[in-house]
Amino acid sequence: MLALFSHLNYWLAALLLLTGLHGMLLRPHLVKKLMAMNLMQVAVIVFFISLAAKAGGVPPIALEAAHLPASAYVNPLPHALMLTAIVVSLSTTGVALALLLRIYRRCGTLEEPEILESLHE
Amino acid sequence: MRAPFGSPVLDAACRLLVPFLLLFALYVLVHGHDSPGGGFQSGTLLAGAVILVRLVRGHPGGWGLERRAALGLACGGVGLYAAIGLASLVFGGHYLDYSALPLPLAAASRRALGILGIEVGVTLGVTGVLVLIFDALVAWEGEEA
Amino acid sequence: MMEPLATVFLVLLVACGVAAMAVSDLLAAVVVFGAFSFFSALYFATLGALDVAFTEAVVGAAMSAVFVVTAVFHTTRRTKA
Amino acid sequence: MKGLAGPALALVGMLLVVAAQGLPAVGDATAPAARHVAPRYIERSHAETGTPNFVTAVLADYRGYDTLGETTVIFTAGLACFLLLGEGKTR
Repeated sequence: MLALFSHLNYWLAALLLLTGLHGMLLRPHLVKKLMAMNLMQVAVIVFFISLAAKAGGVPPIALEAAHLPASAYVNPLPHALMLTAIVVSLSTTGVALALLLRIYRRCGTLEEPEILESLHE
Repeated sequence: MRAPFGSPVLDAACRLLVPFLLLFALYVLVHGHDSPGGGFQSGTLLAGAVILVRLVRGHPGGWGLERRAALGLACGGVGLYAAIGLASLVFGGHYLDYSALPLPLAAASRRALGILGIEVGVTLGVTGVLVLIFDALVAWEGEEA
Repeated sequence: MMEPLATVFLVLLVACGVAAMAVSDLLAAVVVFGAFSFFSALYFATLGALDVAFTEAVVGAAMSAVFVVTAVFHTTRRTKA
Repeated sequence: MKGLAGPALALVGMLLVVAAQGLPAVGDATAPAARHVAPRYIERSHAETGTPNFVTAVLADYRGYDTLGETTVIFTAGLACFLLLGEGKTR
């Protein structure tokens, strides 16, 4: 039973990734696809932060008063990597929205089947 | 740009909020060594302040950031980051090795100052880029020159 | 299972993600997506990743929502499915 | 095409759960990810960089090159938006 719950965070991150994948595969609206892509990014970030966590870990800031051993602090390396990933995901969203606006100007719609139809004409 | 949907209440709230937002962004930037925060967060907060002004007051004529200025800010931020790295290369260290900078301080303090310098670069870059993206998304359809 | 509170936030996070995908009104989806980002920030803060939580709260719940609302404002609000 | 999505999702989900079983438990302080290079950052970064926040030290000093590339990515994204929507409308 204990082993079942010890990986629960990874499973929930996997469920989040599957939700995003489902949205990217099956939602016809492009803004919904973009949100699904963001969902997958957050799932990856959640996975990395779960990887960095320690039971009873201290946030990775060295206060003057306390000199704790290295194993007491949460692993700071995935935090630094994910910090950049979040900001990159924001700029990715911006570029994707710019492309969506161009598509809307060209085709007049954002539903994927109608866009494909208008491209085949 | 579209007409602002400003009302006296929104205008007053914006006037009250923006200075504190700017101050908080500055605090997050400068205090990023000791507490959570740093260049990315500070830049996003600054861009949030600029975007708030834009949403409430419309065209950025009074106070705000013109689009060309935002582009220059983004270029300047990335350039500042690269220039600090290049400076440490010039003074005999490795690229982005701030302890090579010729400052009359201990090595650890030099590195802390170098970190602050590149955080300022990241802040300017992120602010400029986010304002640029928002402007591009808003001023679409050829509504303004 | 290490932090029960973190797991609770993660379950709420997944629920908000599923809801954001299920809603057909795009503005409502943006609002639910903001709640999603907020819960992810709470999850990160519970696990000790304070920097990441701060960034996610500022970026995900505020700026990303502003960008998507701006784009939706120029295009359509309703989706068909 | 749409019919394939369900089985594909189930397959990916099963793969993810099986892969997650091979990872150390959440919150394990002796996991390989926590033993390799992170203890060196935690022990020495305050003395070496004068920065109590380990994340800032790792982000801006030890891995500053990474952050430079990432800032360039953001700058490129802003430039792409500027060119896609801002200037192209005169044509």
